[in-house]
Amino acid sequence: MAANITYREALNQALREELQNNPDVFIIGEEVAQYGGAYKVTEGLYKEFGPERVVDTPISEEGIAGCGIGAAMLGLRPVVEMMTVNFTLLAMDQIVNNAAKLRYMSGGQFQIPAVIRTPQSLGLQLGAQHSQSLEAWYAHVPGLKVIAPATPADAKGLLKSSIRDNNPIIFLENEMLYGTKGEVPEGELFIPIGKADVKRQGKDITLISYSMMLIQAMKAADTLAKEGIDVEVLDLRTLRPLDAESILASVKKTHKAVIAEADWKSCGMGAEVTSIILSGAFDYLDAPVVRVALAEVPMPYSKPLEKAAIPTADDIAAAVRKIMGKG
Amino acid sequence: MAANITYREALNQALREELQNNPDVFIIGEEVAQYGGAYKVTEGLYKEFGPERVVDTPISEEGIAGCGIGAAMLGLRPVVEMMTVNFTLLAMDQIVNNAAKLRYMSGGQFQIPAVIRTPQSLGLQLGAQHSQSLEAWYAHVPGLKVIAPATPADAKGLLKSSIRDNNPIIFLENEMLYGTKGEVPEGELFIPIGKADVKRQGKDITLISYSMMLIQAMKAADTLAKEGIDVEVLDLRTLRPLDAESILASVKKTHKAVIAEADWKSCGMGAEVTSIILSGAFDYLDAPVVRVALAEVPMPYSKPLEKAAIPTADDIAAAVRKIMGKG
Amino acid sequence: MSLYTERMILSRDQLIGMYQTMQRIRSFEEKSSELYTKGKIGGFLHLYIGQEAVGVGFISALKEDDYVIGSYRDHGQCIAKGTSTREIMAELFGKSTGISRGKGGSMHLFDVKRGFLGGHGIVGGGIPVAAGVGLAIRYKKTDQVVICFFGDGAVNEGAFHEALNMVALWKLPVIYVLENNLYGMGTAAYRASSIPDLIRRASCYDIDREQVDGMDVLAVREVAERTIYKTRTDKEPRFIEAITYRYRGHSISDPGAYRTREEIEEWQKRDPIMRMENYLKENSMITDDEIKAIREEISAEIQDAVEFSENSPFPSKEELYTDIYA
Amino acid sequence: MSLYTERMILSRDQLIGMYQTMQRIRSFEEKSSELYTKGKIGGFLHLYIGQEAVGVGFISALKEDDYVIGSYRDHGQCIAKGTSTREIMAELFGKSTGISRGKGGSMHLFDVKRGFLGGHGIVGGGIPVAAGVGLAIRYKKTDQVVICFFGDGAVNEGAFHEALNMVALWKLPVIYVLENNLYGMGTAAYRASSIPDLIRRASCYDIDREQVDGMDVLAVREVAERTIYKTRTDKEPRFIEAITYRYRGHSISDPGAYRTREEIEEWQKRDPIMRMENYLKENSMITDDEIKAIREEISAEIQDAVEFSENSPFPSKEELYTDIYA
Ligand SMILES: Cc1ncc(C[n+]2csc(CCOP(=O)(O)OP(=O)(O)O)c2C)c(N)n1
Ligand SMILES: Cc1ncc(C[n+]2csc(CCOP(=O)(O)OP(=O)(O)O)c2C)c(N)n1
Ligand SMILES: [Mg+2]
Ligand SMILES: [Mg+2]
Repeated sequence: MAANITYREALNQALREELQNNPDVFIIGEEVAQYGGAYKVTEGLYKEFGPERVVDTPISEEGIAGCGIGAAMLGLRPVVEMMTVNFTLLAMDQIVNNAAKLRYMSGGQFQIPAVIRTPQSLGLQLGAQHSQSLEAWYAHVPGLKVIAPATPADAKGLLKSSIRDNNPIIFLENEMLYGTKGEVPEGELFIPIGKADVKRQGKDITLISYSMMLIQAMKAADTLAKEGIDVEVLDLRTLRPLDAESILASVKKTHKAVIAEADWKSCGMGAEVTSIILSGAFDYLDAPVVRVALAEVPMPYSKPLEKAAIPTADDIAAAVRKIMGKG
Repeated sequence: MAANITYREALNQALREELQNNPDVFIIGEEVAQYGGAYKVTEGLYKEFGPERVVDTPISEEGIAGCGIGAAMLGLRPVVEMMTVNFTLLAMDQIVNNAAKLRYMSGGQFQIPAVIRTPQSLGLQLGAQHSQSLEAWYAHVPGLKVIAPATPADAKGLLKSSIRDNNPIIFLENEMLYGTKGEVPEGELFIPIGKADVKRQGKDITLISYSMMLIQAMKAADTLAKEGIDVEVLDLRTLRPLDAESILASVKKTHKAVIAEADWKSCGMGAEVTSIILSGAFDYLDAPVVRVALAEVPMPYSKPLEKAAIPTADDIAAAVRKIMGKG
Repeated sequence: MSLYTERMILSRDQLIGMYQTMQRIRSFEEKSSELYTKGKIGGFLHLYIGQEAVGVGFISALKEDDYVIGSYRDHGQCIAKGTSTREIMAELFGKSTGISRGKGGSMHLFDVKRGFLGGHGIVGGGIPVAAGVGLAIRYKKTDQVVICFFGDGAVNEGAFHEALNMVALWKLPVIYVLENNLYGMGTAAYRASSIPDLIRRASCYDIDREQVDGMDVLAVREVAERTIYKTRTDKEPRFIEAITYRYRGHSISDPGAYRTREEIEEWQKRDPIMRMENYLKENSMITDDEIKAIREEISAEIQDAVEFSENSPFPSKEELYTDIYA
Repeated sequence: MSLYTERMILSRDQLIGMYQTMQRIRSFEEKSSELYTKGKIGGFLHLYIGQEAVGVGFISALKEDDYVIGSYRDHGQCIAKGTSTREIMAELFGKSTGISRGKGGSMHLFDVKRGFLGGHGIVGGGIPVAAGVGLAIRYKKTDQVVICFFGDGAVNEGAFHEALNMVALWKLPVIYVLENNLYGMGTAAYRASSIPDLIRRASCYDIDREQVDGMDVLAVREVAERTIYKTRTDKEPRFIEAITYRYRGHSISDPGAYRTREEIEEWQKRDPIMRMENYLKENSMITDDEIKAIREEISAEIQDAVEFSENSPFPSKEELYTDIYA
């Protein structure tokens, strides 16, 4: 049995099921309880589970992160909502210096089973301070795992796996995806962390993406199919650890790759994927790997400028055509 | 006329000269004044320039960064010392959301001529929270410039250029380098921001590095020379903007490249350099670009473990030999 | 109300000026709200409706070369500082004639010429910047001051604490104005702060502090005059808590289920514009005709701002890459 | 001194236990200092010498399953919580028998079995973690408490502010102990904080607070007993400022030019170990021979810890990659 539900509903289901499943799971963050979440992901949970399991906080990101970490040290399984990824900049010390390192520094005495859920977003005219993609930063840090689901099913299955995982996890949602729908199997659903997903089989070129850009990548693949270019689309889903095996398997088959990412190019996710391909499939590569990424600017507010900054399916298709010598 | 002075002295000279040169320049940070700087880089300046030009602060990194930014908005030229790069995690919001974006968000009304100087360090058994290299994070962010000098002359010349530059600059020093000596021309010395430096000409392979790893890279090149491998060593010096031109010119000549970096590999500087090479010199490449980087672990305290985590000249030489088919 | 004004010497022009500015802000905000619904304005939109007396009372007491820093709820303060409604509206439209050339948007208004230093989207983000501005003023030895506005939610950010300690320690000419509108998004202040009286937050830094009725522009102006005078003279920071209320949702997309219709109406009875209007009338400083004229004038001004914005061009694509580096 | 003890019922064994623990810490620190100079210990080394009464006074009043969080100046507190000097010394040597398997070092001691939760190298970094521990205690409905130690420099970090508001708002069983040793590195507290009396920092959160002479272990113990009892009972946070002094430099590499020899000597006259020794002697609870025996025993224990550390193996190379993920 499966239902056609939104990404937001899928997340909400995962949270509800995990709250039901384990009394050690609790939710903490700004506006998560009485308001139901700034983006309504936690809607209804406060009513169902009460103020101890779903905790509203002051606007104190560093404090909130610290609360999650401290609680996790004592064996609880906090799901910390940061209202948007932009505000995690204020919690960076707790996330990087504590969450990611406490286990190691203690010689393995602790585990930090904390999930930090937070939406990224682009394309909503929110301006520079509210339109950042920080996945590459988090993926840089050993001790963290980084997840970025693109579909409702992955959102549910990966969030449930994350809550059961014993490590600190940065769970990147996406405002642009909250309203998108998809088939989600009912009940227990676990997607393994660290496994990419071949979203579309193809033989001509590998198109690697994740989160909101995956939607554009799929669109581009559709368009290109009509032009006779058979694109394989790979959804990374987990950004740390990266599924190098799946990336390399695909590129060894197609000999070409494009990466579509919605973060800044320099030292971004695409740079890492490119480097993995180069070191693992150099002899198979028929063309340079191309990164289709965000314009390297603080995000402008003005609609046409913002549109120009964010890669589209057209941009991706153009990059593919160019590599295929059909540009 | 040149003098053989330490990296620390070179920085101190640059600060003194710029304080003398422009009354708008001032220094602010923890222990920079009466104590002379935790690493003695500002030694003597408080005595010479007084408490208004050299300002001690409380331990409040976010506040300190905000002070620098606010002062820069009014046209002053603050040189902010963050005691070590690790503590900049606490100032991340001010650095990324304000320093890097205020100019853009205001449509160019402001400039933020602030330099944030901070030492990185590895290899001193300082443990995980005090042994991070964050250059890739900063190099990811448009609106910032990122500098990482390896020699006393570059330290002086780049710091002077940075203080005269009208943009927010992350100036990464290195504790391991403070005591190293080198020839530094006396008086006015400006090294252009954004230009890499060929530290050693060679024809067989390009070895790209910066900051403390450059020392290891040069050692490796010496060793390899004796084995008949002629290594070209490129010091990036500026990490954002990266000097793609110099990187590509060298690789087009040698057809092979190794990057020696002291940050974590995933989404690190080497990933970006690799991607630049792949996209700009694919047809020239005879072998995959190899990244010699820090072990992807929170830095351990224990000496032998820490040693094993940090790349050495030997590791670099081994990587080069392998590519050259002599490993 | 006259209680306060007895201690101030304000001309009729000044009083009417304050009234006009509040009215201008109100009309601007109402129009923005309407245009947002029509899709002319995007992103987040946080309206100042209900809080006009705070921004106007304070900023009208400043000199032109003093500085103001606001949060994302910044239209009112930017208008009060003298930026034209044309430039602000065009910014909301994302047009190149906007005060931030369309690049900042509603949350990021800046006007360097008039000393408006943002427009900060991160809660509490402007608070340490204000400390830096205070430091620069002291450095330059001018007699300027900077006023930094923020909300009741912002007092729980670490940035608040660090900055308040610094301005108090260094005696910087910074006036922090807490606009306590009782809610930070959907969270009532008492659910976020361990003390009910937020003004006490200044006590552990030894900063001079005062509370004021933020729905009464003359009361605010009186406190503002005194505070600014003191800070300009002794260069020491001050902390003012203005009790106020926002009539609309947190941002335009907030349904506001966390408070009652009655509560809102209760506050609207104390509407700062209405009260000022009554005051002016009671003191025979204005006639109904004059009021009508002012309203029409402002209405025309806002209409003009909208047309100006409509007719202005979007920034050219090249502008995507300008203004990143100086 | 007896002033305080009258209100406590402490057995001779308990009193001598506290004396022993202080002595153990002192000896441990002196030996560490010596070994650092010999290159046996690396990194930063922050000694607790002079401050023993604070950690011992507080931690001796805790139950075994209560929690303690410290900063980088953590040896003394970890010893007081019951970790063996062998395990701590081996950690300083970077050996695999160390309490953190050699991976943490001096600044990152952890002992999960004994409730010692670090060992935090970032100034103020443990303060929000303590709030989380308090939250977890409340969640689990146990009657545990957590004590979090930090210095006078840490009170100016934003993290301090955010956490104190949270524990007060939510009424969490967290006891914050400010060890005011007058300096944060080279900066005297009055040069960093806008108020001289740091205990007032708790006032703007409405947290119960008290100051204590941190050079008098019995005074500390008395305040500790009372504070812990109250917090265990009413689950509310408390804030204690202990006035104390570190005899050595900030870390072992600090020459300490910011204070005078005389100042240090003045404080040493109030040495907590000496005072406790005098107290025990005056009250005929201990003889000179017993003191001698205790010292010798501790000296032997520390010597044994050093030998144990010397003889322990370094972690194997494979350990570089273990303990990253669970
Ligand atoms: C650091 C940070 N956290 C969260 C947010 C999301 N947010 C925007 S406004 C707001 C409420 C702020 O309330 P308050 O300070 O009282 O100001 P008001 O909106 O009432 O003017 C929140 C939580 C943000 N912008 N920045
Ligand atoms: C966030 C941060 N900033 C700066 C430092 C460097 N530092 C280490 S200890 C210290 C002084 C702290 O003083 P205090 O809190 O009084 O503790 P004490 O050392 O006196 O025990 C400083 C500045 C740090 N470790 N972390
Ligand atoms: Mg509010
Ligand atoms: Mg101290």
